[in-house]
Amino acid sequence: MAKVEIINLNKTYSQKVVPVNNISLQVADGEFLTLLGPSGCGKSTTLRMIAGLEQPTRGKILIGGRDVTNLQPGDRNMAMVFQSYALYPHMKVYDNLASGLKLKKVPSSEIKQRIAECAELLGLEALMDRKPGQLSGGQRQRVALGRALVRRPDVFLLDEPLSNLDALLRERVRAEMKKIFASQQVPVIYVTHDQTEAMTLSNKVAVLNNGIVQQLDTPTQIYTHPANKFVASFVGSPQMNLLQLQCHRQAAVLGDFLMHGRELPQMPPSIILGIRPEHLRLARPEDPQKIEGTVDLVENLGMHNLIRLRVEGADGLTLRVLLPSDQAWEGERLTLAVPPDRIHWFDVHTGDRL
Amino acid sequence: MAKVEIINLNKTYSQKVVPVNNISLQVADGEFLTLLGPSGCGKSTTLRMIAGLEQPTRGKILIGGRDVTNLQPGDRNMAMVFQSYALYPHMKVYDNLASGLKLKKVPSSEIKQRIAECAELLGLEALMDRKPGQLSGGQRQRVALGRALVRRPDVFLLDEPLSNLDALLRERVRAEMKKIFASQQVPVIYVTHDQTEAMTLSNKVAVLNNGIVQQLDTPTQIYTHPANKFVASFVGSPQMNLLQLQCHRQAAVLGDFLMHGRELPQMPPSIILGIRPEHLRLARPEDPQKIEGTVDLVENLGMHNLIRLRVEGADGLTLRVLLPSDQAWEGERLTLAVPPDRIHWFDVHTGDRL
Amino acid sequence: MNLIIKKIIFPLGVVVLIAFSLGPVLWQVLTSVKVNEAIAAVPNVYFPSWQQLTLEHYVELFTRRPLLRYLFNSALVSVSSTLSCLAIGTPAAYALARLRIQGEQIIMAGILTLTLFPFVLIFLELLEIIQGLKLGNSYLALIIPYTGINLPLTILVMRSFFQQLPKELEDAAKVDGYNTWQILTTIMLPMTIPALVTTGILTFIFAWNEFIFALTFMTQETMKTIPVAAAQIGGSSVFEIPYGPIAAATVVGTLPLALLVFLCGRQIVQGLTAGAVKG
Amino acid sequence: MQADKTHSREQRRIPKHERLSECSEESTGWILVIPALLLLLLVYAYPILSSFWSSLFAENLGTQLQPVFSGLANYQRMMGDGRFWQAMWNTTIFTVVSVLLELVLGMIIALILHRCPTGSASSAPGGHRRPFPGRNLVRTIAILPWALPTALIGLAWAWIFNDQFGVVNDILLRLGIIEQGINWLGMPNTAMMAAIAADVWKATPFISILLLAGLQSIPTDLYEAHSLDGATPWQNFTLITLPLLMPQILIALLFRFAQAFGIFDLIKVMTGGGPGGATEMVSLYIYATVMRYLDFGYGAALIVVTFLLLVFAVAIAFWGLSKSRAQIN
Amino acid sequence: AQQQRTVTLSILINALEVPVWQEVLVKKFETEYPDIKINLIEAPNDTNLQEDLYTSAFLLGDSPYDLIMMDVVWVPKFAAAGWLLDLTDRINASNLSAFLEKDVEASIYEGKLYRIPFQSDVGMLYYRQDLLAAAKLNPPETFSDLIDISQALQGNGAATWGYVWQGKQYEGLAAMFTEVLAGFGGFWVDPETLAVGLDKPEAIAAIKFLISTIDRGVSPPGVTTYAEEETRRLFQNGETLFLRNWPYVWSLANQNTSPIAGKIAIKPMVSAPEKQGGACLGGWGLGISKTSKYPEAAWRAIEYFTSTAAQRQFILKTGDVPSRRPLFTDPEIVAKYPHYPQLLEVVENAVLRPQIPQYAQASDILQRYLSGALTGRFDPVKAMKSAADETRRLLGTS
Ligand SMILES: Nc1ncnc2c1ncn2[C@@H]1O[C@H](COP(=O)(O)OP(=O)(O)OP(=O)(O)O)[C@@H](O)[C@H]1O
Ligand SMILES: Nc1ncnc2c1ncn2[C@@H]1O[C@H](COP(=O)(O)OP(=O)(O)OP(=O)(O)O)[C@@H](O)[C@H]1O
Ligand SMILES: [Mg+2]
Ligand SMILES: [Mg+2]
Repeated sequence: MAKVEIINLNKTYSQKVVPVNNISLQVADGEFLTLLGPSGCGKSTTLRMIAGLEQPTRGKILIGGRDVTNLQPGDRNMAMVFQSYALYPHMKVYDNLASGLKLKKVPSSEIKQRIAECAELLGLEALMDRKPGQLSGGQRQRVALGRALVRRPDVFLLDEPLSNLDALLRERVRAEMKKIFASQQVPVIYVTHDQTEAMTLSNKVAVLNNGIVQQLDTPTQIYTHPANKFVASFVGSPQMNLLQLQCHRQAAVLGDFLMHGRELPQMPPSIILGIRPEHLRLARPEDPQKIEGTVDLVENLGMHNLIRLRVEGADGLTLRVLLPSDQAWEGERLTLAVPPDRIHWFDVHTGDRL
Repeated sequence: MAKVEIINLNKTYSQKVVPVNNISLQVADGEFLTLLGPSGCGKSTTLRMIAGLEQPTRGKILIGGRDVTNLQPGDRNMAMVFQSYALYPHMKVYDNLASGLKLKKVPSSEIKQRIAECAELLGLEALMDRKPGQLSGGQRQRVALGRALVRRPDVFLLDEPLSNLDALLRERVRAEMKKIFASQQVPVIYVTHDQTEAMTLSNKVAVLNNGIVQQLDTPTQIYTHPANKFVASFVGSPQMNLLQLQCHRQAAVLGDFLMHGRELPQMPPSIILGIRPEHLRLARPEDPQKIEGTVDLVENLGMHNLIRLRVEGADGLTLRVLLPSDQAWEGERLTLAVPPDRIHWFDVHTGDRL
Repeated sequence: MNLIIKKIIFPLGVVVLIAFSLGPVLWQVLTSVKVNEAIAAVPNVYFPSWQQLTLEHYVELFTRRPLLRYLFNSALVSVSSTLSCLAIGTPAAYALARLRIQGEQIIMAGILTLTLFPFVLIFLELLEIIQGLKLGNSYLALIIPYTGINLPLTILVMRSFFQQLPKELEDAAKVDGYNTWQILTTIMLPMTIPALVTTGILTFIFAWNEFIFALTFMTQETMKTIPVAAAQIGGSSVFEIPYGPIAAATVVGTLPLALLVFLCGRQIVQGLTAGAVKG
Repeated sequence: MQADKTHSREQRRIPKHERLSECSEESTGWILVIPALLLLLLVYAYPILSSFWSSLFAENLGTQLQPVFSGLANYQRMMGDGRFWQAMWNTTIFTVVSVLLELVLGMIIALILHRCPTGSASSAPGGHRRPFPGRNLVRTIAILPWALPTALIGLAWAWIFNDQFGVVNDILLRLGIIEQGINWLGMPNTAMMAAIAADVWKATPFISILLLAGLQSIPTDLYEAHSLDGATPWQNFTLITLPLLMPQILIALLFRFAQAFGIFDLIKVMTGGGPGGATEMVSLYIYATVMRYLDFGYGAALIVVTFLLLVFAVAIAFWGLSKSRAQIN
Repeated sequence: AQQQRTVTLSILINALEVPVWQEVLVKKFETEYPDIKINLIEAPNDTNLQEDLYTSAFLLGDSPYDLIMMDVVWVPKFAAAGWLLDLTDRINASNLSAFLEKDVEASIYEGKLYRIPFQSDVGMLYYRQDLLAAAKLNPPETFSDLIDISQALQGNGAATWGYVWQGKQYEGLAAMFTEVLAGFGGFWVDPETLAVGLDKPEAIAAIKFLISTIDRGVSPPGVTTYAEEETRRLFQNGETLFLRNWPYVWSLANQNTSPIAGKIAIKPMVSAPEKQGGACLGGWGLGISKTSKYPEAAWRAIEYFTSTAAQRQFILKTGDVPSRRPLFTDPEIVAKYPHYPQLLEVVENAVLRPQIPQYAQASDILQRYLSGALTGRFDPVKAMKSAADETRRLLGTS
């Protein structure tokens, strides 16, 4: 019913500043789309155009098939969490949460009840009588989120709603949001920098860069089949190893080792090889493809250690590898397995996946 | 030289609202202290008191041995990143970055150079002539961070400086910050919700709750030896499994299984058992202590799957387990190893580590 | 340095400020309770003896004329013109600050130009309008011109404050479904209360004290306002300027204003937008 | 600014039918603006236009108060009217000096009323931010001069500056600063000084209360950030307060400029324009021309010229205002 | 009488005098003429403001006032503007001759009568009889007498100041100057020929005399800022020998709280030797607005208010100066105000300010230059020359 369609959306501030460049997207009812991309790539701008707060320079926005490009924000019945919160500073937390509902003439008993639920979820019960100025940063963000969640809009737009919350709370809120969205079956467009969030919450992820959609796909697809070098490097933490290598026949030359991956119809003279740190592991005897090297640097990430490996014969080329943290790796010499099915090939010039 | 000492610091807004309650801390030169804690626990308030922006209700602040409790902020020579950025709206990005240096009468050639370096690090080069109102959320945060980094203060205070940046940039900035702080050898106090950040950057972590320091220790210590149930549950993502169990002799009863951990002088009638999801793994034959259960829910976290396991005979008790994502776990029956040295015991009443 | 400011310069400033503002006022108050001989005595009487003190000027003020009526008239005219000025000017200011209106520049230029026109010079023509509309001797005869004269100030001041508010708040309100009018009244205005009160105070004071229009447009005794009534206070002769009674009238006429400022002054506070937006 | 401009140009390029939302925003805008515009037209436009029209006629006692077309004769006469130009000069001096003094004083007073020029660390030991006791009372007192009726306070000032009975002379004599009473209002220069003093006293609160409201709207965290950077109170003032307060400063200046240029009651009561016309202001002269000499045509010409000269000043002010607007946002 | 509609006449009266009017004049009039009601509207104290009120009322056509209470100097302007009803035919010569001649003359513009004098007013010289007597001096007759006596008594400490007069830039300055000018035998504007005498030697002498009073310390420098009240105050405080002022001073100075009660006397203004001292005529009279709906009733009211009986009552109450000559010697009045016969002498010698419609402007010109010359802003000779030129330009005679 309220499917959101964006067709060739463009926003131009000036010739040089084009934060949104010909973006087309679709989000169906009950679908959860995450916008992922580096800071300043146009995520907020896209959201603001969908909400009607910014007039697109070109392009159309349809909701449930209806062209809303020229509709007032208030007539679009969307709920939005602003990146900057935009709380009403003169209203108490309760009134901030209630404002949208009051306007929609929701009966006050229902308002009370919805707010109580939402406050409980966000841990805001004790703060109902405070004004935003008397809240901590994270509390403000929760109010901003709550203001959107209490509504039953046709579309949810969430601009980094959890960035200032602690991991625990974030996890809980994430789970609850998932439930809420599932029950309301409306399109959700979500902006985040947190990839776990992007991966766990969404049905679809759009990776943006410079105002252009780089890839629009399911989270798994994006993780396993990044459409280009940018997506490959951007998604996944720690970052994917991306090495520009010379080719030899059907393999790429990494130091003393030949790397075989998915077979390509035609191997170019040089190629970019990608492999995620977590897909490299200590070699077992049966592994078909291995490399050797010495540990250069170890970083403790808690559960794992991130290890920089200087590959044998590769003249300074290093690989990041994720290994269990129950062992001291410093200075060791390791043999690692490089599963061929985990290798990604990218074009040297276009960066596209091969 | 510029060691920061906080002695019994207290801030009371009203009888009920005591965001900072008797906090004592020390941060030596070159030391990096992270304040970690749930939203609203008093981190920003502590930072603001150290900066002199908020007058403590009680307690003292010493810098390099000198009592600065009543000193004006400007006389403390600290640099701070505000959680709310506090950019000067009427100044261009360049002037925002330069303002602190100009005030300190740094020669303008040096200002230019320092800003150029910092802008490069933060990717702000193209934005120098914009006013803050024309920046995206993450860009604003970078300016706020840059404003602190270009200074050479006696103390750095950073209040969630990276919360609105994407993973890639955050990683890079984190690495650069580490270098900068290492080279300047001054105390750094850092507030973050990102545990990876807390773990990778800091020498010391203070976990706060309700304005009280719960534990002050090295990151590893905090992860491996949480001082109480709160710290255990708060640090580490996904959250540690915390189960209140009956005791039988020297073991706790979890469903059909007896759990042995570190020996305690005296086992109470009931106890809280804690074990991190990442420390549970598929049992190998040689494992001394195992449990069995059925998979109840699977959540894909990218590299891993987070699995909820219904423990055999434990009547609804579940354990969260982190397992590789290369397998479909749905509905399976698993046997897991519970390494005794990974088990934490906590007192049922006080929550303290036993 | 800062401590010096806090401990010395600031209190000193307050004292000087009070002396500066209050000095001549106190002199007026003193004059209003001195007997005529003491008023014109050389050397000046700063600390009058008991014999030199009197309340006769006040008594005279209240007994000889329907002073309360004048106060009522002044209050009615000032309140209505202030309210209508704010009611008309604030929406216009908001529209000029935030809504895209074609020719906004021209309107602003026009308003700025009008601002500069000394209103004393237009009162004959205004009188013509008032007569044409048959408004003479009705409260509207003053309310309309006062409202009009104060509009430019209201519009400019409110506009400048609206422009300083974070735009995201309006965005949030729009998404919540507020219409433009609701945004103005429930979101923007509460945040600009200091500006609103300030303009209100300035407008009110202007209307309360305006003389020429009030003198000309209101000829009936029952319609006169305080300043006009004060101008009618006579001494013992046509030539005598009755300093005592005039001082008394000044005090009585200013007291309600002082009270108003005192009560509304609380609203001129800081940090109404605190916590609204991040960044 | 640069981006802003192109931005709005982009908006214009959108085809008509696609600008629906903008249109409705515009129409709401007009609905909000129109009542104010109508009232302004009623109160200002008719008188001003009628002045332009009348200035082309001779209409005075010589013509039995009937308008007789005279072209630009009134303007010609004005060129040689020494009294008018003298008044213009007086008014300019008066305006410039008093407005500048008022601005400086008003700013200082506003800062005092605002309590803490640095904005930061204003908390008293052991507590939260606390306004200093009686701050509301001080504010009321500070605004009191503006609240006193001009006509009456003009008398009071004339009395205060009286050479025999005046307080000023009395105090100066007692302090031994002067040996003989100064005839303040009796000498051209001192009369102007007295008039300026009275006006400054009277009108400074207008500026200070406007600036106070402006000061209150500056977010405190800017001062916090700045003083952390090591800014002195003075640097706080020049680098944060002044730029952010610019719109209010310009507005206050503009209105005080206009008010001072149109000063009437105070001068009329205090000096009557004397001595020897040394304090005669344009509005006094025009008022006399119209109301007492019944020289309507000529009076209208004077109004028109004064008005045009003022508009010239507005052009500059508007330019400044639009610049300051670009600074914020 | 019941069938007749009652008419209401509005009249603007100085707020100060409204109670007296109500009590002495209106009540009796209304009983005598039950079909006419008088609506007294309070006017502000300041004469200028009253003039402005009339002006704006007339300019808009329907004047809200039926009866117009006019200062002498307004008559030509109001008449020229066509705001007043011609009263010439309503009163015969003999009735008119009972009024002071100068007052009547001042009520005529271009041969037509526009106002009936209600009360007169005239400038005069007050002096301290006691001090002069103590020094065995006669009251001054000439300007130089005035200065000599002053300096003598100032010298022996009997008085701080010799002579105070109104030197502020306002109408009173013009009135006062008219007297000095007359004393030197000069004139301001001749109403017949419109000749201007301000740059004639007599006028120069007059201004130089005034300047000399300040220069020689006879008058305080502050006189250049004084109006009537300031000068009266200085005189009444007992510090001053001579005062130029209007009749109202008499009763105030003779109040029992006054330090100079019973110690003063009046005489016409001094003059140059062989010249006649002049006194400037002020005073008020009643006219009828041209737009009045009830001119007949208004005339009846004027007749009543200016009648001998009504005036007597009014004068006895207020101590104002009558406009009818016989009242100066009326026994009842003289019993209360013994100096009135003396006053008559002053009044008979009164000089008029120019009876020209542009009087207001002419007066402003004179005031400005006089004030400028007195305060040293202009050279006196040049100032008077400029004043004369400007006046001529104003009158179209240059
Ligand atoms: N002005 C105030 N009045 C009352 N309570 C306040 C005020 N300011 C802050 N608080 C409360 O003090 C507590 C601590 O706030 P603080 O900003 O230090 O939290 P924080 O640890 O920084 O949280 P976050 O991670 O959300 O930023 C919060 O519970 C907040 O609600
Ligand atoms: N008013 C403006 N004028 C010019 N450029 C602007 C303006 N507002 C935003 N931009 C630019 O548009 C680009 C996109 O901004 P947007 O806010 O959409 O980024 P974002 O993807 O939300 O980034 P972030 O993750 O940092 O919030 C940015 O590069 C920003 O600098
Ligand atoms: Mg954004
Ligand atoms: Mg915080």
